[in-house]
Amino acid sequence: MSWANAVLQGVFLGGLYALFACGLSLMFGVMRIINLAHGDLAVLGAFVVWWIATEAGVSPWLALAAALPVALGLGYVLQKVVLTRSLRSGELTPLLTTFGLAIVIQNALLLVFSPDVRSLGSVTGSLTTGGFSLLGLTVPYLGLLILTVAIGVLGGLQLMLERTGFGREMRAAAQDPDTAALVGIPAGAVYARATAIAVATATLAGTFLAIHSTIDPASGPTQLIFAFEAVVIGGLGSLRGTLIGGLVLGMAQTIGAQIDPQYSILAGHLVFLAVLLRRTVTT
Amino acid sequence: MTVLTGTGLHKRYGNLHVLDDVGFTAAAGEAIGIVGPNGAGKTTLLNVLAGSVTPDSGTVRLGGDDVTRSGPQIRCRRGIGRAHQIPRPFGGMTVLENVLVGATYGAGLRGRAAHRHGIEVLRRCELLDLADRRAETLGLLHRKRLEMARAVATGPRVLLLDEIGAGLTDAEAAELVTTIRDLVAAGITVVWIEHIVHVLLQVVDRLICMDAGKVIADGEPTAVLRDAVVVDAYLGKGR
Amino acid sequence: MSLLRLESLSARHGLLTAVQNIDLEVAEGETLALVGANGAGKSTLLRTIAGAHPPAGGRIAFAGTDITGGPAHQRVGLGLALVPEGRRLFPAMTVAENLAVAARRARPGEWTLSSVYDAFPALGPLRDRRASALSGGQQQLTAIARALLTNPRLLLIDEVSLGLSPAAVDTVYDTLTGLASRPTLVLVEQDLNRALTVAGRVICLLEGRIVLAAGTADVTREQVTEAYFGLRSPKAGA
Amino acid sequence: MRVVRSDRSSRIGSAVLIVLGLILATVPQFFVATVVQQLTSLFIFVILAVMWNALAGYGGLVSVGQQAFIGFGAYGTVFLAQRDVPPYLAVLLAAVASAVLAAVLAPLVLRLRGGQFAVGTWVVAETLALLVVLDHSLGGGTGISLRGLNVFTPDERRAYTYWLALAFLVLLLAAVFVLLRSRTGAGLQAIRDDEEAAASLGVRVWRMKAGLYVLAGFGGGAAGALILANTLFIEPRSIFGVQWTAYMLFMVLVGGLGTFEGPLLGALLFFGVQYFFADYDAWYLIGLGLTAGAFALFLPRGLWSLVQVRLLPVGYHLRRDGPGD
Amino acid sequence: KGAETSGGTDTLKIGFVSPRTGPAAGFGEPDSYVLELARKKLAEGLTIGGTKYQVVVVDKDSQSNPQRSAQVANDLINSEGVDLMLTTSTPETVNPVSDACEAAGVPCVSTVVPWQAWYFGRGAKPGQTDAYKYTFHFCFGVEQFHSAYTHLWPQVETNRKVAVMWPNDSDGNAIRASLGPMLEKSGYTIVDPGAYTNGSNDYSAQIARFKAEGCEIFSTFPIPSDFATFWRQAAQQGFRPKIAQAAKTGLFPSQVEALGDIGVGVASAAYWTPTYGYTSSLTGIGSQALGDGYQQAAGKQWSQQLGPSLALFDVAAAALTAAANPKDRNAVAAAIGACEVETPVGKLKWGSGPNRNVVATPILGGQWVPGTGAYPLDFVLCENSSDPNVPVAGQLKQYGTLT
Ligand SMILES: Nc1ncnc2c1ncn2[C@@H]1O[C@H](COP(=O)(O)OP(=O)(O)OP(=O)(O)O)[C@@H](O)[C@H]1O
Ligand SMILES: Nc1ncnc2c1ncn2[C@@H]1O[C@H](COP(=O)(O)OP(=O)(O)OP(=O)(O)O)[C@@H](O)[C@H]1O
Ligand SMILES: [Mg+2]
Ligand SMILES: [Mg+2]
Repeated sequence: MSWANAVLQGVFLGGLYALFACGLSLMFGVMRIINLAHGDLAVLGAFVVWWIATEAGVSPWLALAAALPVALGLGYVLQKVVLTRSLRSGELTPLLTTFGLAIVIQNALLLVFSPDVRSLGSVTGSLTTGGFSLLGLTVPYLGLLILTVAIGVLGGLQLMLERTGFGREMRAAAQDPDTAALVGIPAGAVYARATAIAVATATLAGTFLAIHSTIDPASGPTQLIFAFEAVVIGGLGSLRGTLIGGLVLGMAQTIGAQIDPQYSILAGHLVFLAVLLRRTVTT
Repeated sequence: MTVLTGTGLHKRYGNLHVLDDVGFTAAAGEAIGIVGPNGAGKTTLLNVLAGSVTPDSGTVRLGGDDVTRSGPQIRCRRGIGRAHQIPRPFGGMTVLENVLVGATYGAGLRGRAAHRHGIEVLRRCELLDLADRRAETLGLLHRKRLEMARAVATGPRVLLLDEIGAGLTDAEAAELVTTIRDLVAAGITVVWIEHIVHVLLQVVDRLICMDAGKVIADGEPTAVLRDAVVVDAYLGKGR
Repeated sequence: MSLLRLESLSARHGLLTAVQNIDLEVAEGETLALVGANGAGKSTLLRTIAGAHPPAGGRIAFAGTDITGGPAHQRVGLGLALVPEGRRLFPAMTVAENLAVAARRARPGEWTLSSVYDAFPALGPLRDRRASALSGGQQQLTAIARALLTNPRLLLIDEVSLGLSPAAVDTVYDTLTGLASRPTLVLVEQDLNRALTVAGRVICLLEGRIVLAAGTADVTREQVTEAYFGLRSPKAGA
Repeated sequence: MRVVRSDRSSRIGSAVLIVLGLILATVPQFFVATVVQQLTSLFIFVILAVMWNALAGYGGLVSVGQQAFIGFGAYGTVFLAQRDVPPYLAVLLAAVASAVLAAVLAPLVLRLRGGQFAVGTWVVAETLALLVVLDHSLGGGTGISLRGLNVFTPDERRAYTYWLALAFLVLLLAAVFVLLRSRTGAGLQAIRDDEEAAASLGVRVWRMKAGLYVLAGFGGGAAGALILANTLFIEPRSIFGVQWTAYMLFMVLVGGLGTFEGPLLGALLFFGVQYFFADYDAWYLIGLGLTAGAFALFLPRGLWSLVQVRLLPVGYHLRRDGPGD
Repeated sequence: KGAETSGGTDTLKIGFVSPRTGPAAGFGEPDSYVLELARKKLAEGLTIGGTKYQVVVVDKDSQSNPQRSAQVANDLINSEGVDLMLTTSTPETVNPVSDACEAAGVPCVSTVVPWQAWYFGRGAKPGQTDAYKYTFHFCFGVEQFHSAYTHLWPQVETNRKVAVMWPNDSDGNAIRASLGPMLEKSGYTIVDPGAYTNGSNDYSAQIARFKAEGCEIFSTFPIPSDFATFWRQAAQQGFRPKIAQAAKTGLFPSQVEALGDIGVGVASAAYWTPTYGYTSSLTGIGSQALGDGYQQAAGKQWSQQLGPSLALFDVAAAALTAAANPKDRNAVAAAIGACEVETPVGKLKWGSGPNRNVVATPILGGQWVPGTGAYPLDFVLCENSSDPNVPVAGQLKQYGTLT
């Protein structure tokens, strides 16, 4: 029973990882930007949501609804002003830019919001702390919600990338922005929209993280490696893969923890390495 | 004496049979042309001979040794030089450095000997003026020349060339013909894929025509070109 | 009225001036062949016209509007398309997707996805193959088809027949010239015979300048060949 | 006509560097403790930058996991010191052990490409960190101090650590220099630019990448062991922390990726910024981030691209001796 | 050489290292206020053996990172030539600074690291009582936790089965090694699923175990984000102990506030509160005034860090004054070893503690309850076993009965 429970909780955890990895996957898999600031953007988004919720005294969901357009705008501007330029000068330059961005965000948050920890879970009530039981297993409302949102967001974006003209343009611009322009695609605008989406999903993930756990200005980097693992397990450029990658990672961690709590994160890493090695042998 | 042979070569990509029981032999000092419609499998054959693609079945022999399982770097050091159809220069290095990679690793030359050889190759391939240019700044045709120069610099016994003459003006093509004739005269076996048949004919003494993964004709060039099947599959109407 | 008009257009790569003070007019409906030796500046000129390379000086007017500073994607909207040197397909996308991307922002016109497959039957079976897996000639065909799909008024093609088998070259030229409402064409083509038959006018570039511009009826092969090397610098002969 | 590899400025450059090295060796005799200690930290940064540049700039191996070797070198030193190996010998052996670790890891990670390699190496580093955390004889998650060095007086300890750092630095710089000047340098750059094409020119791709990875492992291990000797306390989360990669990235890209001199400059700048501005707490870090961004945007080829001379004779040019040639 | 420093003859320099940025920044937050108080007082100078010395305090940020801590410590030692080092908060900052001082022969006083993690974590062997010559520490240790817990927990009726979540980090390891056995000796049953790694995101395995064992007491030493994750999952999966005893998380009000309703009633322990009846001997500020002053100046609720941070300066002033020559490092080190001084956290006296280098200070059990004043939560002390001078303000209530 507890093994079944470990798997189930792993699936829910995987939903959170997948959601976290979504924006990263979009930028890393599609635009080849290794965004070291992804975790910090998520935390920044969560802080914005927290701030709106406390200042205006509204529910976090309303605050999230208000913050998402801000995140979209931020992503758009970020791409237009900063990333586009740095993309022009080689694939490593965005790494430096986003590294810079990461420490700027962390420390600006520290200055503005102090090092105190915050959480949105305190105001979402029984959603965060409740659950129902099913076949003797506990299904947490929050886990279920996160998983549903993750499937919706990643699945929706995957469909968008595959099936819609905009998605194709995004992939085309990502592969070769100069040539994309030659077939009429305003590559800059397409990139900016992609980053906008990435930052918005990061905000979503950050908000769920703040409900699931707590956030403080330094908590961005801690989740970053899990997100990268999810992206790579799932295969670059595929959001469906990222979703699966997140679930695999989540389950690996909970099953590892079932063996011994110390092996939780380690098990995730080992599964990641195993997947990676198998993959390169076969292709 | 044969230097390079491929027997019973097969290569599939999914349902696509790209090489379908292809046999190939090249004698020492021979100049062989390969033609065939787009997608016939010419480049794939070259890839299999050079080692960058492993065939699903069949064997490749170089000077009598089975090299089917050896990687391109081993084959290169054992005498196969290869120019890619879509040039792959080392963009961050200068033209000279590109060629020196071939001279030092492929031909195994060191120090001044390598430098002398590199300069000689650049001169032959008309790239001396561009020796200190970063390769990524070259135009397409210079890239093609560089592709050939690097292959020549490895001091090959067999030189595999893939469409290095396309896009040349008549005069440039004539220079290229001279260069390749010199190589053949120096005893190098040349295998050359080219769609500009009249240029090809100035050099080769054997012509192979491929279509849909099969060799459909192989022999004396003019005879091959007169072959009705070849005319139909390759040259099209009006020829 | 001319469709394209260049006024002392220049373009540079770093310190090297690859295109120098080009003045040129291309009339609607005409076919112009652009020839010149290796490194003469042909590709740079086409890329500059298409907006893929910034001009260093001069003006570009297309269909009466000045497009000198405008971005490339806007020019596509105005009806200017380029088949770039090296094909530049989107490697991770299938042939169908490569074409669909171009079709999405296409101007209205006779080229549609289905008419392209009709014109280039060789592409049909390749529909679902990733561009990176195509042979050289297949890539070239796809690139030309992709540019046609934007329904350009002016189509610039760099190295038309590069990598194409003789039969495929025929198909391409038949398609390009056989249409009722065919686009104005500027072609880089080294096969002089072909160039002189297809084009109405030939322009020869040497070190970034026009050294010969004439109607194809008025020049011989020999005259053009001479022009390639007209002022060839002494060092190059070394 | 001939190929030349050095012109006058680069000869002067090498000479200056050699003289500088000799002068630096005498520093502990003449300067106060703070200079010695600071220079030691600087040397460690330079080692890190040079090694990362060798990997990424010349070999195209963008590793986000070099901290695996930093941590391994540091913990290796602790491990050996616990077994009564003299501490400075332990530093040396730990560096060698890191090279061995790299050789063991090479067959695993070098099959990965691009982004997968980057994330894969990072995960390897995290995995090592977790394994150390599990080992209580190494202090587990608590961290551990290197106490063996307390047998030396502070001045001796500083001087020995300094000389060791300098020796490692000179050794590694020389190794990279020789590597780049030999045909290996060209081979590595070829691999960086196009692995398949390099293979088709006879470059032994795998062997060269592995060799480079082992060298970088050795350098990382040396740096880690020196960090421990310099700071005396380590703890897995920070010694295996990804921030080291961020620092290396900063130094190398700000200095100039793929140049011999750039990383030296980058390390100097990074060190200087830290030295002068670190007291501004959060503002310092914001400044650091902005500097990184500004370089990426406005000087993407790094500081060294501003300097046109070639300081050190790596790379080739063609010299035309006379018009008649 | 070695005993004399290079600083000006009549100026004493004190170095102060604490985490102001990075993950442990919460600990360092009140330091700027404390530094201001100390500097204001020290500006008057110290008169030692008839000579008046100027005193300068140089503070540095450790960025919560050991390598950075060591570096700033070495800077302070070598370039600033500090005569005495003070450092506080978490082993990542304190241990490397102490090591640097020990190696360089600079006296150092530190706090806010459980003393076992400081003393043994740096390599002292069990049984050794004078492991260090220059570095000194005052802080609670495992015994104080034991005392606090065994006096606090009986206040609520339970089955004495303790579920523990102790991470694999410096605190967790120190606690696991000694607190577990001590609690068992006192009649508690410990249910320990094993150490976990900080930053884990799922605790279902542990929760299932605790539920199966029917634990009614829960003891943990997590970082705040892990506690929030755990505690919410525990609520989701129906693990509701009667006592929830958190340490490390729960030191600062924001960490408990972040939990929302499920944070109310969490028991914690304090090494200082404004109700401590002690006065800072250097500044003459009492605990209540210290807390109030901070609340006014910073506009936020008091934090436990205020006490020990200010105490460092009390020790510094006392030791320097007691030293025959404050510029002689050996003399200062000796003076600390013999020091006796009143600080906000209590009267400290070296030499009587567990070993030569350490003074064990009290930590008192208490509970976070709904706030009555300006802040959402108040901390109420419920036991004072290790320092009976501090008044007790209430009784521990069963978790879940306060909301
Ligand atoms: N990796 C691959 N996956 C799937 N199909 C492939 C792959 N590589 C090549 N092909 C297909 O194999 C066939 C042969 O390709 P090849 O490159 O050998 O042709 P080619 O004869 O050189 O043609 P061209 O004259 O156009 O260069 C083509 O139809 C091509 O699309
Ligand atoms: N990115 C670049 N950086 C520097 N120089 C360049 C760059 N691209 C082209 N050049 C140089 O500019 C000149 C013109 O090049 P361009 O490619 O326009 O000529 P081309 O006539 O198209 O030549 P080709 O026949 O090789 O296609 C050449 O000398 C070329 O080497
Ligand atoms: Mg081909
Ligand atoms: Mg061109």
